[in-house]
Amino acid sequence: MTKVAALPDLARPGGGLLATLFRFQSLFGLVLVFIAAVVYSPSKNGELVFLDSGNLFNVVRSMSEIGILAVGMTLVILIGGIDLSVGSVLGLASVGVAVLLTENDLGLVPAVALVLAIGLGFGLLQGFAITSFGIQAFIVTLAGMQIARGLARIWSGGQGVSITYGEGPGQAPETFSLLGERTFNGLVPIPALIFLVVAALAVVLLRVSAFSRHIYAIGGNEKAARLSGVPVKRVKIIVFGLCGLLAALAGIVHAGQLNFGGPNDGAMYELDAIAAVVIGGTSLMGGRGSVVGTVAGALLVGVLRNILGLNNVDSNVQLLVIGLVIVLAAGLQRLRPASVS
Amino acid sequence: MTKVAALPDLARPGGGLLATLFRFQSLFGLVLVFIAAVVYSPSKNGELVFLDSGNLFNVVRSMSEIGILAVGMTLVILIGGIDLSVGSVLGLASVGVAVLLTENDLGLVPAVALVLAIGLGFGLLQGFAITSFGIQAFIVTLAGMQIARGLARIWSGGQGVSITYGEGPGQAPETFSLLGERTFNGLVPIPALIFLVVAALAVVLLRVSAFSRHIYAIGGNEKAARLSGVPVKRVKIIVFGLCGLLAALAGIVHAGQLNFGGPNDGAMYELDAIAAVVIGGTSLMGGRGSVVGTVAGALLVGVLRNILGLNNVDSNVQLLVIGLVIVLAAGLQRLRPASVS
Amino acid sequence: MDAEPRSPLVELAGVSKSYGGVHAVRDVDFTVCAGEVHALLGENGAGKSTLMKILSGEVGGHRGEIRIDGEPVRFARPADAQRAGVAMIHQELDLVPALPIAENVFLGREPRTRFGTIDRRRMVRETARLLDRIGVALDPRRPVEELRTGEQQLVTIAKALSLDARIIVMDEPTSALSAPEIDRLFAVIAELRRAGAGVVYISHRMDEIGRVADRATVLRNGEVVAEFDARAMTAQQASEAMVGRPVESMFRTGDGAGAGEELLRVEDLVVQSRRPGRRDPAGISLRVGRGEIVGVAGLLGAGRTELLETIYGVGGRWSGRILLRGEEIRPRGPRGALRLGIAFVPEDRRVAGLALEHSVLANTVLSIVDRIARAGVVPRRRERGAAQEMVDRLGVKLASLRDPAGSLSGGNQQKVVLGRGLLTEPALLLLDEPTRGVDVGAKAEIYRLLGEAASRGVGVLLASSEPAELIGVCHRVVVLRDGRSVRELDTANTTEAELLAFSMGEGAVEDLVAEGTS
Amino acid sequence: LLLAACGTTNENSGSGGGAQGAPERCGADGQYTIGMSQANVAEPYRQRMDDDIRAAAASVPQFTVNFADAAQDNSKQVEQVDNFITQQVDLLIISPNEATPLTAPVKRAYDKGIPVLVLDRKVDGDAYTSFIGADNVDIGRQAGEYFKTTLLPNGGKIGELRGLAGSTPARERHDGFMQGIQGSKIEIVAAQDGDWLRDKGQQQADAILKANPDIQAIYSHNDPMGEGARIAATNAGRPDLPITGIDGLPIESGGLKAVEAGRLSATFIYPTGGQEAIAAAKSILVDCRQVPKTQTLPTKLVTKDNAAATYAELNSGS
Ligand SMILES: Nc1ncnc2c1ncn2[C@@H]1O[C@H](COP(=O)(O)OP(=O)(O)OP(=O)(O)O)[C@@H](O)[C@H]1O
Ligand SMILES: Nc1ncnc2c1ncn2[C@@H]1O[C@H](COP(=O)(O)OP(=O)(O)OP(=O)(O)O)[C@@H](O)[C@H]1O
Ligand SMILES: [Mg+2]
Ligand SMILES: [Mg+2]
Repeated sequence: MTKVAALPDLARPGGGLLATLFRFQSLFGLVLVFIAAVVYSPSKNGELVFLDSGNLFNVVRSMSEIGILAVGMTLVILIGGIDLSVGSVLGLASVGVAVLLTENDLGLVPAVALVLAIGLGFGLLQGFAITSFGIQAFIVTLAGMQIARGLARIWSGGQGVSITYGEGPGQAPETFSLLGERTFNGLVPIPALIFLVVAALAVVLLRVSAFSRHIYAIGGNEKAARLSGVPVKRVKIIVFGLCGLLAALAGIVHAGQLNFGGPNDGAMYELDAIAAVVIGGTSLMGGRGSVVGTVAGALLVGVLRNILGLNNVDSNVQLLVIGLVIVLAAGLQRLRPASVS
Repeated sequence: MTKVAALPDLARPGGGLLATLFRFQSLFGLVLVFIAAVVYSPSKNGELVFLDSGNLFNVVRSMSEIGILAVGMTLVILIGGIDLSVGSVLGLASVGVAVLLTENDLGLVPAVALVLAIGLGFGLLQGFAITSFGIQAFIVTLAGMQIARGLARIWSGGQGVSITYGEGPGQAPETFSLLGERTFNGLVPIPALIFLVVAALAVVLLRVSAFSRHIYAIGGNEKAARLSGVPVKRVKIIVFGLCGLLAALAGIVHAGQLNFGGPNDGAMYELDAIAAVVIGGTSLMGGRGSVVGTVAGALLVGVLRNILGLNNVDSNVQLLVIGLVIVLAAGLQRLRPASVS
Repeated sequence: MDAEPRSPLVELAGVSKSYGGVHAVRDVDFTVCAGEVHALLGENGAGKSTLMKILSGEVGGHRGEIRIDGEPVRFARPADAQRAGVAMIHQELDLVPALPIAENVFLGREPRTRFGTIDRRRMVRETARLLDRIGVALDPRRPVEELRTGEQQLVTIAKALSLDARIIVMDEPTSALSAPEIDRLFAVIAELRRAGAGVVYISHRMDEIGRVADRATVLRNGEVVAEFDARAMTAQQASEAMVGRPVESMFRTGDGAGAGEELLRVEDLVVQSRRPGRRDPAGISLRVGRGEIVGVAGLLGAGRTELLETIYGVGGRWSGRILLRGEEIRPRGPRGALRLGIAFVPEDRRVAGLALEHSVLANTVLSIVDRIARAGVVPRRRERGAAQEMVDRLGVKLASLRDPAGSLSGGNQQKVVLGRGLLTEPALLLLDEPTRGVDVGAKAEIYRLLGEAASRGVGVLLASSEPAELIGVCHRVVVLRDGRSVRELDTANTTEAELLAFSMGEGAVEDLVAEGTS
Repeated sequence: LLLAACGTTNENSGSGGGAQGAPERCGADGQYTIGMSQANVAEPYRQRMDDDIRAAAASVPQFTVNFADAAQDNSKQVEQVDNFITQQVDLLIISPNEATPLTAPVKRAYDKGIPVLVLDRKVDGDAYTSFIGADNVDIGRQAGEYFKTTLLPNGGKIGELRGLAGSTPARERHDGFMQGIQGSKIEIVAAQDGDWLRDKGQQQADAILKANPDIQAIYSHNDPMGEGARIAATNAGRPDLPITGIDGLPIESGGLKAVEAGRLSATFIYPTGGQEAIAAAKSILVDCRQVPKTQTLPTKLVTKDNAAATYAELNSGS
């Protein structure tokens, strides 16, 4: 007991090194995959291509959109929900910001704010439908996925919207193109930075806020939460709102990276995001999980894709490998010392 | 009370007509959508196009693959699981049967049997991974979805496999092309027939078998079911196996209708199948639902798509309408007299 | 005790509530005064919980008036009631499994730091204080899911206390507790009463009522049928009011012939505990004969549940020998156990016993559907017949076999789980707290059924926290302490006090002996 | 009144005979409903095809065009053709998702006397009125020749960004390219599937460039993936890496603009055939004339020199 008390945040009673390790199994998995990537990295001029800092940041950048989605998805899954609409909302937001910046000639701040508000609103609306009519999140957001996609296509007129930069009418402010750039000596891609900042905020939110306790409680035992005076409906609606907001943010990042608003973009991203969350050790039943795990889960998938790509592995074989690794990662999670069944 | 007892299978205590109606809310929804379809049907030569018998059977045919998938999905969802791999398995099976019949010149029976066995095996394997390693079904089948897709592409050599009929080498037996035909005076499409037979079998299975009692019990309270002597693992594995088997059957039907094995076919079908199940009133939490509801749910979506198509509604608007109707249908389901919370 | 009951704190006037056609509560008047413990009695399904859920804002849509301090109130949600000073300890332990004890206790009312973040340290400190007050040594940071039922019950009590409420409703707070914890709880209740709080106390343990309550109100079918001075009331009176007819002796009336040939023998069974810090026990040895009812006594966490689970093949790792009819067995899961003729009624019926949304029918026949099936097809008539017969035999109160199990009262739910076990026609019946939350009438009914089963040659192993039950029902009682069998007692010449003393430890026995001789 | 619709081309000797695929009515004073079944409007190229048809049809007052989208689903497209048959459209235009699966329903329509114009991807057999489309193998070959003669006359290592695995154009554009570079010293050292998508193209190009920093050009199966590759190349410090695409859509976000802006070195027009389809429909329905069985549309190499002019030209018509 006393020993346990000395390690309040890492170990659980009954734990020890092994438990700690499994508690953060996705980090562990990430390390494993990372090591494998180093081992199998092709080398150029005697240097491991994988470990090249440019490449490492590419990995983070390539997962930044999925990562941002996955952070929001973590919250939703923690309350025992799911959000299938995030991919489509990403597409909608990318179209939105592109259209607003170019065709409507809005300034950067109003355009971004408006698009974020749309994402937030879309999420809140979904949350409202879920809580007020008691419809399952899977269904509401499945419908939301179609609706957001339809809206994106209607808004864009079907074709993608190119973003060109400049001062003239129909041109977006140069600042927006920063999303495609790198900072700190051209090393760190801005989207990667945004992802990490979002993740860090979420980690802090989930550690210190009362709101986070309510999130975990709802996922763990909704009835108990309600009886304890947790405003269950409100928390749920807000969580779906946050998820929509983050999806919109991801869409903005997407548009900024590609200089393009794609109405059909983001398809299947929801599944990647969910995979990252689950690999990260968050239970789909709600009530257990962490953003740290999610970030590790997203990076794990990113590293995996990267190393397979670097080795020029056939895309079909890539599908197989990634599928198997997802199962392994999830299986690893189950190896942790048996808890009460 | 006595009245309730007289309607043991239809009504719940406290119910009556209203409860019965809501118990079969998807049938009710189907009737509503059907009436709407009649009202909004365009007419040709003074006849309602929608009610044309050819058109009605088209609706059933067009939903037959989704319907077959949805029947298997109903079982999986009843045990509280989910199977995201069915669409890919459909694609894999369609490729499989096409390759076996043409390139490998297998006979009809061995080819079909082998493909069904592959589907069954794939499902069993997923069920095994889920039960033995305790990984969530969502994750295992998400991986399964990727793996089956990869296998389909590898097996097909990277592109669709056309099926031509005849006696020669590389040609499939004519019988297989029956899947694209209609019977009973050229009225009833064979795939529709297969779908309805599969559904009928499933309805009977879920009504009378001890196995079905186990399925419902697992979905209702897995721990209680285990303690009551239900062979939980075995039932689960079999259910996933059946779902894979039905996905393979749907793939065979798919290939037969199109004379084509498409490695990319079936994408997103899993979501359509899940939507049909949920619209049909089966709870994603498991333990509650019926195949009758699922069939009605599938037909509801089919009718909706058909009438939107007949009215030449813009495809983007179709997305919106179908999304909203899914939510409405699911919402309707919640209006039923409150049950135990 | 000190003051006389003072002014009414809470008044319920003409409160009614019905579910569909069922009148759960009908025109009830009920008052609680400051500094008073008011017991609420009644059979399972009498409406006790419903009435109190109305008071605590959990159940709405009722008729009638609630007044607090004379002011009419209407609570839309539990939080409103809490703000008005009403706290409720629920019969079903509504806790969040993954969260630590401290966070469960303060859920919805988390203390904040200056920065608006949650003040974990304070939460842990105050929880520790609360737990200490009710006399449990639990680390407030441990997740609730690691706790056993009894410990969880203590946590819900701590949670209710943390509200500093003026009106505390305790809905069967002791159903999973054993004597020392109950004593502790009663001390806390006494404290509360002294501090001027009003307590509503619901229990099916008649012996507790006289010890703790001032007044007792009896509900039957949702209506108030009697009110007693709790101290003057006899268990017999209360039982009769509850049931509505004279009740004969509670306990088994069978001849008590006792052991036939040996059915079960357990030798040096050591279950590897999943909890650290518990010393490895020397092991459990016991035997059960055909037609014998053997009790398993022990305090919270003594290992009773573990023992039964191990025999049923669902426990953890273990060593030792288990022999059934003289042959060594290694039970592997419920199916194997059932095949051997072992049936098990688990401790927590909501988590491990029932699919609450499913019909009573489905729940009752679950263990035998594959047995009665022909070629995989369940004959409906047979299925219904079996369920109906069992429901009739156990006197389960319901409108139809199609009722969802969750709509039954707690006691009736328990009977359904028991019925499922009995339907398998077991040779050995393992019962873990089978009368937890079961009313006196139904208890008597269950005891009679156990007696009947025993007289048919079934061996029964009954784990219970109620000394009266163990003494009254069993032929012999095995006392467990820290995972060891420390004593075997013949109930014919053992008192409840002795049983308790052995459960608590050697020191306690000596005290008792000393008391007895002095 | 009825015209035989087959046997009019040099490539396919007509065999249908009878009234198959011939319109039941024609003439300038009628009103005609045309059904347009699109494989997947989520692809910019196909969206543009619909738009071209819409624009061209706007100038034919007798025409109403109904659009349907199969969202890349063979079954759904079959269903749509059936719907159009049920609606008894006067003419069917179809851009099939895959050839074989759509062969039967197209034949059903054709046998019912509905003229069928097949765009972009030919169905099997000859139960259709006319095929209008470009040749993906030929485009791939021209791209290959452009690499061989212009971009890398001395040979070199290149990367390839492929379309969706398992799709016909991805294979044809690859096969054609291999024919085009035959005999040169050009070597494809890395090939990845970009699924026709811009973001996927960027990701795959990232990896290709990391693993093979020495590649001298990228051949992309379409323009959007090429655009993605450009971003990757810029990030990798290779802003001048030659990248070619295919499609050359004359829209704001299309390949022509990308070539004009220098993001793509070249692209190859893959004409949608939308205008030509409406012209053919007009011949059949309004003018009661026959149309050739096959109309192969020419491709065109677009480089910085002619990008702007081509853009203007393609957007001037109707
Ligand atoms: N949510 C509900 N839906 C339908 N009926 C209900 C519901 N809750 C309670 N009932 C019914 O109301 C009646 C009173 O139940 P209640 O739980 O109040 O009994 P109780 O006196 O607390 O019994 P126990 O001693 O078993 O806990 C019972 O007949 C029960 O079936
Ligand atoms: N899954 C578990 N996690 C943590 N501790 C456990 C677990 N299972 C058993 N224990 C511990 O093992 C001991 C024996 O528990 P068991 O439940 O068998 O006792 P019991 O006599 O039935 O008590 P109770 O009154 O709580 O039912 C206790 O200390 C208990 O806390
Ligand atoms: Mg109660
Ligand atoms: Mg116990």
